[in-house]
Parts: sequence; C-alpha cells; structure tokens
Amino acid sequence: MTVTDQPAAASATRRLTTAKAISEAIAQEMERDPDVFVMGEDVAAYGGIFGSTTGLLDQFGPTRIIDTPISETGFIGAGIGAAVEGMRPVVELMFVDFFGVCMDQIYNHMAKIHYESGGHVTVPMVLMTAVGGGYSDGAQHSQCLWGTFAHLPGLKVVVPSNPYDAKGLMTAAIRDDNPVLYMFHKGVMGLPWMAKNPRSIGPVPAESYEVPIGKAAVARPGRDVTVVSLSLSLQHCLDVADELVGEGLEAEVIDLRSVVPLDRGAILESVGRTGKIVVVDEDYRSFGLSGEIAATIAESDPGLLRAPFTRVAYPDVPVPYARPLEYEVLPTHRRIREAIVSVAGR
Amino acid sequence: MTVTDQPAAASATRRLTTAKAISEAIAQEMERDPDVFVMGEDVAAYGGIFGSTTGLLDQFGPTRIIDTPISETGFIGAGIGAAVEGMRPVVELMFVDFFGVCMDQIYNHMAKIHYESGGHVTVPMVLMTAVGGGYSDGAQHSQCLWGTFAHLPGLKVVVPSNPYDAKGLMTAAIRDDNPVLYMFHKGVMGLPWMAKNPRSIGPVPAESYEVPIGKAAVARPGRDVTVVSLSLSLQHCLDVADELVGEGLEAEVIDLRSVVPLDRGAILESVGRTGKIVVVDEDYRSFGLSGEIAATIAESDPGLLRAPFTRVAYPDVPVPYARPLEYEVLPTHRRIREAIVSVAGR
Amino acid sequence: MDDELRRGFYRQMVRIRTYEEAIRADYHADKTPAWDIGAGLIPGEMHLSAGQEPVAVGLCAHLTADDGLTAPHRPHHLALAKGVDMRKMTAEIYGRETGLSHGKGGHMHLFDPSQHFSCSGIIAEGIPVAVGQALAFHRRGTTNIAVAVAGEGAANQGAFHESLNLASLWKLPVVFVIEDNDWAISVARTASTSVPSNATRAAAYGVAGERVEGNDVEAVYQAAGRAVARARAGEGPTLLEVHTVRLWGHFEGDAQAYRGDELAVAESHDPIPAYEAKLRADGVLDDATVEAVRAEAATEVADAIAFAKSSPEPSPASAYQHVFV
Amino acid sequence: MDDELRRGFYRQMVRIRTYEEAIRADYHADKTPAWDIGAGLIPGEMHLSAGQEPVAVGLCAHLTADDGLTAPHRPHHLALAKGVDMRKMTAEIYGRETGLSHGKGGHMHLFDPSQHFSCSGIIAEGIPVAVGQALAFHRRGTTNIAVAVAGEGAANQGAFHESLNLASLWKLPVVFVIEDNDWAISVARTASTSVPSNATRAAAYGVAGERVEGNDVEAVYQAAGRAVARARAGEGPTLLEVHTVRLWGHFEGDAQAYRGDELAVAESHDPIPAYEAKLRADGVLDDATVEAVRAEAATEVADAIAFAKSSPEPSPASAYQHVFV
Ligand SMILES: Cc1ncc(C[n+]2csc(CCOP(=O)(O)OP(=O)(O)O)c2C)c(N)n1
Ligand SMILES: Cc1ncc(C[n+]2csc(CCOP(=O)(O)OP(=O)(O)O)c2C)c(N)n1
Ligand SMILES: [Mg+2]
Ligand SMILES: [Mg+2]
Repeated sequence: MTVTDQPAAASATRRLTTAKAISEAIAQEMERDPDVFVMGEDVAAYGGIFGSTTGLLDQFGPTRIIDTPISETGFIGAGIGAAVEGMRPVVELMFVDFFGVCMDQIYNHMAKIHYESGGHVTVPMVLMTAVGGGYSDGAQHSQCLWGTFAHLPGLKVVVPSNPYDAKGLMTAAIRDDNPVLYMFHKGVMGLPWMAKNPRSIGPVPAESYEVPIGKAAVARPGRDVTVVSLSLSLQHCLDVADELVGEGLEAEVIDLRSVVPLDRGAILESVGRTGKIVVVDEDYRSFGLSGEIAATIAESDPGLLRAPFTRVAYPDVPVPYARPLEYEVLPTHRRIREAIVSVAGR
Repeated sequence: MTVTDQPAAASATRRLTTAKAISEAIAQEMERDPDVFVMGEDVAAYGGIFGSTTGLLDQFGPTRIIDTPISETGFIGAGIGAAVEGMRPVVELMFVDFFGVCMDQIYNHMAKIHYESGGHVTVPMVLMTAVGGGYSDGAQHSQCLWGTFAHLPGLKVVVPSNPYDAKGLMTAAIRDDNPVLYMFHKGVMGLPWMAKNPRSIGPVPAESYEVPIGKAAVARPGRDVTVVSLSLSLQHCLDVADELVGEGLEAEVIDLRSVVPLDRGAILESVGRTGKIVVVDEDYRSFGLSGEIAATIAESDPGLLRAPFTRVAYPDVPVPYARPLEYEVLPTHRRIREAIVSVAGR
Repeated sequence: MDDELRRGFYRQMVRIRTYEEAIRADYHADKTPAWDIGAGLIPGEMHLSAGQEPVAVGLCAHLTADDGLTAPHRPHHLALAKGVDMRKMTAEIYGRETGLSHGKGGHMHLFDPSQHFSCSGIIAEGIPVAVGQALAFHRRGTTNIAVAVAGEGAANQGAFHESLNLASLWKLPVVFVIEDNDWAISVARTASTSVPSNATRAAAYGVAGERVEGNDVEAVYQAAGRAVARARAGEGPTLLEVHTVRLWGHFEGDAQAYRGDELAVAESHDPIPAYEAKLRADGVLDDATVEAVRAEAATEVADAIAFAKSSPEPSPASAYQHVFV
Repeated sequence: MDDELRRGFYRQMVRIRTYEEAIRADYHADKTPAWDIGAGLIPGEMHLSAGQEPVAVGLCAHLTADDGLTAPHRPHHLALAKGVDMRKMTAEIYGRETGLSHGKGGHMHLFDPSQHFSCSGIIAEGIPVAVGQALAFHRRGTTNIAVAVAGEGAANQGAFHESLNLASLWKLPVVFVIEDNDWAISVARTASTSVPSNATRAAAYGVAGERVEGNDVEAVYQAAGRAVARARAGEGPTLLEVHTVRLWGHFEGDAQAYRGDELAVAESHDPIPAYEAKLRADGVLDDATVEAVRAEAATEVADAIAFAKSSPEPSPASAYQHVFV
C-alpha cells in the first residue's frame, strides 16, 4: 500500500466536485465502450438526485441514459441480465437504504451468478448508490450499510472519500469484470445544496485513469496513532489530524477506499508501527467493518495493540431525525478527536 | 452468565426434537393468548417445511394457522401491521436466504417502527426462519446470515442450538414486545429426513418456560480454551470438546443463544480466565459475528488474549453444491478440532 | 350534497394548504444564503402535497379515528385530514421533544397510534402494513378498515402487487388509494407505468377498481364512499386511483426544470380556488365564510407552529432510547 | 400440423421423462435405510417436472440457442428442451468436475451460456434477469428474445409485477410463461392467487395474455408461437399461462398428503401417454417408432448418467475459486 496513486501535483490542476468526477468517469467509459449504459430513477433529465449522472443525458441521449420506474428489483435484475449478455450497465440505487426492496437481485444474483456458474458467466455491472446522513433525512434515508454488503461474498465494495479517488474508482469499477457496489456519501459529493467539507472539491485529471480497487491509501502519514476510516468520515479524520499536529500528535490516516477487497496489509503495516488504532466508521458499530478490522489485527497478533482497540462508529440505533439527536450519534469531529487523543494517551 | 437456565435433571424427562420443541412453544402461547397466530408458506397442512409448525393446524385451525402466497413482502408486512395493532404474529420466512425479497419490511419497518415512533408504537412479532447448510442445497438455500441481521439495529436475533433452548427462546420471543428474529438451523431440528447430531433431540419440560433472550450459556465449562459458538456449530464444538478431554484438553464451550443482544460479558469472563479463544461460526467469516467478538475483546483489553484470535468460520465464498466442496468450507469437526488444539498450543 | 359537508371539505382543504404554505416558508426561511438542506428550523427532505388536498379530504371524510391509514413520504395532507394532532405533528417536523415521536421520526415518519396512522419513506412499503392492520381489524371482528395511500410511481413496486393479491385473497377491509400526480420526482407517469390507469390493474386481483379524474374533492368523496362501504361490508378491497396534481416541486428545492410547460398548466389547476368558486357559484360560500375559514386556519396553524418553536429540543441522550422496548 | 414436428414433440417429451425417471431412481437409490436428504449420489433438494413436459417442449420448439431463457427451481424439462447439454447438466446434478458449473451450482443453478440459459432457486427472481437479457438483445438490434418461466405461485411475487411493467413499458422482446401446476408446494393455487387465470393480469400491463388449458403440447406450441412472433416482431411481451400438472411431489421425498384425492386425478392426466395415443390414432406413431423413441431416449440418458458417474469430483480447493473473476 503506497500513496503513489494520488494525483501528482502537476498532472491535475482542475478542481472538480466528487459528483462531477463520478459523472466524468462514466462519460469517458461510455465514450470508450458502447456497451456501457446507465439506468436508474431520475438519472436522465434530473441528472441523479445526488448529481452522479449530471450532463450524461445531453451527451448520450435517452437510449443510453435511462430513467426507470420505481421498480428496483425489476431494473437491477434487468441490469444483471444485460451484464450476463456482455453489456456493462451502471445502475443507480438512489439511496442504499432502499436495498431491502431489491436485495435478492443484488446478493443472490449479481453477487453469486459467477460462482454458481463455476466461473462461466460474468456480471460486469456497477451498482452505484448514495449513502450517509448528517442532514436530518431520518432512519430510512441516512445509512451507510457497507458492512451489510461486505459480509456477503461476491461483490466488490468501493467507497471513495474524495474527487480523485471517486473518478479513478468509478473507471476501475466499470472496467472490472466483477460486480461492483459503488457507494458515494452524499456529504462528499460537493453538492451545492448541502453543507460540505472543502475536501469534497479537489484536483482531478482530465484524462481517464484507474484507482485500483482493494488498495487503501495513506491519506496522511504519522507515527503516533493509526486512524482507519473511509468516505465522509475520512475527511473529518484529516481535519482532526491536521488540528492535532499543533499539539504534537501525528496521526496516520488511512483511507480504505475499498471495503471489499479489504486492504488488511495496509492496516497491519501501520498498526505495526503505531501500536494504536482508532477506526472511524459511519456505519453501524456492531457486526460490521470496525469489528472486522479488530479481527484482522487480533488474528495476526493481539500483541500489536499497545492500547485498547477503539472505534468511533454509529452506535446501534436507527438514525434519528432531530439535529441534536443525529449529531449525538454521528462520528463527529469532536468524537474523533477525543478518541485519537485518548488512544494516544495524551 | 450462568447455567442455571438449563433443565434440572428431574424437571424434564421427555425428549423432543428441536422442531417439536418449537411447535410446542408456539402452541402453548397460542393457548395462552388469542392474539398469537401463525402465517407463512406451507405452515398449515404441510406443518412447515422444517417442522416448526407441525400439528398446529389440527389444533388451531386455518384461521390461526395461515398459509400464504409466495409474497414475503406482503405477508411479513401484514404481520407487522397486525403487530402494530396489538396482535402477536409468528411469521415464517421459509429460508433466511430469501430475505432479499422482503428485507425492506424486516429492517426498515419491523426493526425501526418502534424507534421512529419515539417508542409509541410496538411491533411484538416473531419472524422465524430456517438457516444453514451441509446437505447440498446450494448457494441460495444454505446460509446462516445472522451477522447480516445483527448489524442492523432494532431486531433481537436468537439462535438456539438444542431443543430446551429452542422452546424457551420461542416462548420468550413471542412474549417479547420487541420484534424478534428466530433463526433455527435445519441441522438442529432433529428432522427424520436429514442426518442429525444426537444433540438435536433432548429433554424438554412439558410446562411452558422462558429462556432469557440475550443470555449466553456455558454449555461446557473448561479451563484451557474458550470456544464461542452457536446453533449447529455449537453441537460440533461439544463433540470436539468431549473428544479432547481424553487428551487432557478442557475447552470451555459457550453457546451464545442470542446474537442480539450479544452477551459480551459472558465472552469476556471466560476469555479472561482462559486467555485463548476460538470462535466457530457457520456464517460468513468477514464483517460479521466473529469480527464483533474480536472487537469486544480488543476494546476491553487486547492483553486478554495470550494466543492469536482464531475463527473457524465460513470463508467468504458462496455456498457450493457438491459435497466435497461444501464440506471443505463448512466449520466441520476436523476444522474445529484443529483450531482448538493449535490455539491451546498442544 | 349537503352544504355543511361541502363547506367542511373547503375548510379542510384550506386548513391543509395554509399549513403547508407556513411549513414551506419556515423550511426556506433560514437555509439562505448558501442553501443547505440540513440547516435551519426544519432540516432534511420536505415533500409537500399542495394540489393533492382533494384526495386526503374526500377520502378521510369517511374514516374514523379507529380506522387505519398508512401514508407515503408525502403525508401532511393525509395526516391532517385523518385527524392527527397538528401541534404534535408540527413539533415532530421541527424536531422537538413534544413531537409525535419526540423528534426521532421527522416529516416522513409521522406515527399517531390514536389515529392508527403511520408513514413510511420507502415507496409502496407502507401498503403491506395497511393490509396487516386490516387483518387485525378483521380478526377482531370490528368494522374498522385500513387505507393504504401511495403515489402512481409506487404502483410499479412489487409491494403494491403482493398487497393487492393478499387483500383480495383474504377479502380484507382495505382501500388502496393511488394519488396520481403525473410525476415520480422527475419521471413522468408515461415513463413509469405501462397502462394509462392503475384502476385497470384492479382486474388483476379481482377487486373493484375506479379512477377519479378532475381532482375534484366531491368526486373523490363519492368514489371513496363506495370503496369504504365495500370494505366495511366485508366485500373486500378496492383500488382507487385519483388523478391529482403536484403544484410544487417533488421536494422543496426541486427546480422542476424537467416539467417544462406542464408546470404552468398544473399551476392553473389549483383545486382550492376552483372549489371555492364552485361553492360560491352554488351559494354555499360567501366572502364572510371564506374570510372566517382562512382566519380560522391561519390561527390554528400559527398556534401549532408557535407550539413547535417554543418546545424544547430532545436531549441528545434520548437518541439511545427506544431501540428496544 | 406436420407429422415430423409432432413426432418430435413426442420424442422430446419422452426424452425428458426418461431423464427424470432415471434421476429420480438414482436420487433415492442410496438414501436408504435412514433417508437423508444430504446423502447419496445426488444430494440436496430435487424438483422434478414430470407432467410439465408439454410446456417446455411446445415453448422451446420456437427458440434458438441464441435466445435467452431463465428457469426456476424446477428446470430440467426446460434445460433439456432448450438444448442444454445433457451430459454436462447431469454431471452438474451429480456434483462432478465435468458439470456445467464444475459442481458449484447443482440442480437449481444450471448455467449454460452457449444456450443463454440460467436458473434461479429464488421464486420469481429469474424473471427480471430475462428482461435484462431481452434489453441487451434489443439494444444490440438482434431478433433474439428472452423467455422467463415461473410457476403460478411465482406470479404473486413482486418481481413478476415489476418485470411485466418494465418489459411492456420498454416494449422488450420477452415471453413470460407461467406453468400453472395448481400447487406451490402444499399451497393450492386457489389459496395463493386472487384470480382464476394469470392471463387476466396481462391487462394490468397492456400486454397480450393467453391461458392454455389441457396441458397439450400442440396448444402450447401454437400459443407460444404467437407470443414468440410478437416478441421477434418488436411488438412487445406476452404473458402466457399454461395449465399443466405436477405428477410427482414438490420435491422428491414429499409425501403429498395435502393433495388428497386430487393426486389420483392428476396422475390420470399424464400428458405423455395421452399424446402417444393421439398420435397413434392419427397414424403418426406406431409400435416400432415408439420403441425406437424410447430406446433412443434410454441410451442417451444412460450415456449421460454414465458420463456423470465416471467423472471426477471437483477438488475441495476449487471451492475457493470463482468468487471473483
Ligand atoms: C423503494 C424506494 N425507491 C425510491 C425511493 C425514492 N423516492 C422517494 S419519492 C419518489 C417518487 C415517488 O413517486 P410517487 O409514488 O408518484 O409519489 P409522489 O412523490 O408523486 O407523491 C422516489 C423515487 C424511495 N423512497 N423508495
Ligand atoms: C422468494 C422465495 N420464497 C419461497 C421459496 C420456497 N419455494 C421453493 S419452490 C416454492 C413453490 C413454488 O411454486 P410455483 O411457483 O407454483 O412453482 P412449482 O414448484 O409449482 O413448479 C416455494 C414456496 C423460494 N424458493 N423463494
Ligand atoms: Mg406521483
Ligand atoms: Mg406451481
């Protein structure tokens, strides 16, 4: 795990939002490959509720950018059938929270057909979906759920935290012959109508490139504590880490970028040096990503940890609506800071 | 966590299969409470594909034991609506592998309504479902998936390993005002048409009783290694533990019985004594139950473990059909034995 | 039709519109200059029902507090017409401790057990829950019924199909109401639905089906009356589609560029002025009554909003409560 | 109808029945004395299609290798009629390395890309996949079509509804075939379906609908011909229901107590002797041909089973392959 696949200072002067980076990646792949097309609710004229397909209708027309009825089982299944026949559909599930109406297609078909067929059938499909909360959208529109999908074998799960990775991971996902679940947090998209971290707008090369799926990045090197995170929480972790430098605390921040495959080596390498870890995860705390990271370390060598394993995660409660309630349970700057400082033993 | 809720030698001379213990618990609750009724596919004349409702139609008739169309979203949703109105439905999802066609009702409604309503609405419903493999039923009919449900807040998740607990947990589940997911492994039901472990038939008191949800049991005390398991795997663990006594190795076998709430105290208490743990879990290895147990220990004190955390779980592959393939990936007697012996350092 | 009844329809429609105009104003009031969906007195998504009042009013006139109703993500008109307490509902939308759910639910998750009223933000997934309420009412031998309300976009979701088949098979007292406002966010009904009328789909379940054109509260009242009567009489479910209109955006902040000229046409079909004119023409309404109705609505809404604003926010610690009983 | 065609129907039905009788024998051969579903040459669930041969044969006579077909949990008759290689399919059912999926799939998961054939063990969930195959064929401007086959029980699952709406909306070349064998395991169609004929449901999607009574291969052939022609001509989908019969249990080992007298009636409606008698009466079949057809089928089936039995089992290590490409 290295940082070489970060943008070289020169190569990218353009600054794009994550949303624009995603739609640009899709557009470039659609130009390369006539088998790529987009399906989903409000992906055409509306351009995607979170901007993931903005501009694509004008460029490619309604035969390749297709609005669907509210029939997720129907159109995700149709994406699978088209992929089985060699097309490369990019299908949008508007919010991941809706997976329950179409999960059978996702995990019993999209994820398993390749294995069930003994490797004879491939499903080169990307399912992209919006995740995350922080804007009072309530219990059915604010979850992350990457742990839910990662637990079920057969899907790659990618989760970008910035525009550069978002473009490169989408390009890699579309070119991948495996089914890929592409989860973008609304809070990293750089939407004009939602509060955003400046990190949601950043340098993105105009040319097409891939960010390898399954490779974490050291978003910020450090010697004192390993902070493992992803998606919007990663941005908060970087803010906190910058702040702590002033206090002489050097946190190493690792951006997983993919949950499946999980870059276990990157985690172990860093924890091996720091002996301390804080996992920051907006997904539910129990039975998910953060636990798997604990297991990865404990299986390798429980002695690696010189301080208790620490998680700043979503407690096991549904997402509440009112702001004071939601910000009590979100992995906020305050909670992340307190955790890092206490693990560092300052 | 104690073993006091195991059957006292005297109190139970009758021996029942787990399937019969479950249907008896349902029958006794139906006699107690007219609001209890049963819905699902093939629960009436057929008596449940895995025998969970055998005999109930004769006793209670078709108005309380109701066969449904193959419309899981429809009838599970109907169960939720009936529960919201104060009924206490026991609804069967034939195989947990089918959850994808009805997950929205389960996790966005059954699990969340109480929270979303600020505690004003309760959903006293039991969703029971068959889990597990080992008989070549393939990738869509053999999974455990308790980790998937445990990750999502709002559902209690119970997983019995023997007839005594099966009856007591079903009684407790029906009386619980919370939604409960009751997962029975086909291999523990004691079915006449499936190979079974003798432990699938055991003493069950005739009178009604509860086994507390959220309380693990020390199925077998021991000093050398803590073995944490559940469901069918628990039976294998006990077999292995009995065998190892001859070799002077005393494994302490903990039966979780519930995944939510997880009895973290029981795990920590035992590991605190043995310093060594093997988690045996037929659910997928990554991002699930076994990882959460590692996190529980590492959060409490990574120093507790004097040997690497060890899991005997389902590797992250879909369930293959052919016997030699399936038995390669199942948590078999052989794999469990090897893991315990190696962790014990023998 | 009785004058008092007609004036009542008008009063209820004005009450709902007055409410939503006030919510709309407060929703946008403090999101500027940099408009932020998560900011302000009322954060999050906001789906208002302006134009669809005739559906809620004509339908709920037949329901008692003991009848059930499951509403979709766009629930305010239905909640108010059904009898949900305006103060508690408003406090919930403002995220206050005094709200229906103590601030845990929000505008897409209004729960009022005293009215057997609930919502779901998942398209069509409130429908099976209504079937279950009807199942409970039926098993207990009451004459209560349950109503499932969803948009025309929801009628292409599997839950719609399963629920209709189940309710018909078991002859349950359910009325399925489809609010056809021609749009599912930016997707026109012609781009989502393979048949011109969802009433056609009733035949697929052997139930009565009816489509009401014109967005007329009296026509809705009559059709809903037939459906409710069938349900109460044990004659099983009805599928009722009402062609209505979405006057505003899908949610607040929706620029609606996708609507083009249709928007102006829609706006010219506001059912409330139309109904007011009709009642005036029939001599059922005069200036004084109209004034009184508006004043009454304004007062009630102002009171509810004042109640919400003056109520405390929930304590952060309460976020951990109510996961389990 | 052409004699050779009719003899071909007979030949194919006999071939399928001969195959399933052999599978059935081997399935039970070594599960005794203590019958164990997981034991023996063929472990796991086994859903055989005896009685339903007319559906597969009448339908697949119109399909080429390049047309798609998604089958449900009861797939053998469809796979064989579609042209899936009998040896590889048998090896898969016996869990051998030479099987279609190297033993990973089993009898509910037969995949043959060369025939664009696949199965799913999840009720109705194979249907949307066929819609997607049709979408691909359509986008590529071919005249290939996709067929989705499911049981009458599956027609009450949401995926059925969503798929029909989508295929109709997009005018895709799909034929939806419902095999109505009166039962969904132990649940009679009258206890699962609110309408007597699923063909009625075609109206809910604005597509052509037809129900074939009598379980007659020639009637199926004609109705399927009309449906396939419509699809190839770009006239959109058809919903075709065939009233057929389930001669054996839902799966092997099913005692079928729930069927009562109906079982004997069903058994008296075996379509193969009936069709044989008809062809004999019409002078299209004689003893010699019947003998030859049976002998030919027996030889092919014996060869396929011998191939399977003599094939190696997959290596345990291969269980870890094919999760990802
Ligand atoms: C299962 C599911 N899919 C998608 C959405 C996102 N969504 C929310 S409202 C909406 C449009 C609903 O249209 P319609 O049913 O016609 O109701 P309307 O908004 O017009 O009142 C969509 C697609 C959702 N909430 N649930
Ligand atoms: C979603 C789902 N629910 C339930 C099942 C269990 N199941 C397997 S076959 C079957 C009956 C299917 O009946 P039908 O569709 O009529 O097909 P048939 O078996 O009669 O050929 C059921 C309920 C399943 N496989 N998938
Ligand atoms: Mg609409
Ligand atoms: Mg059937």
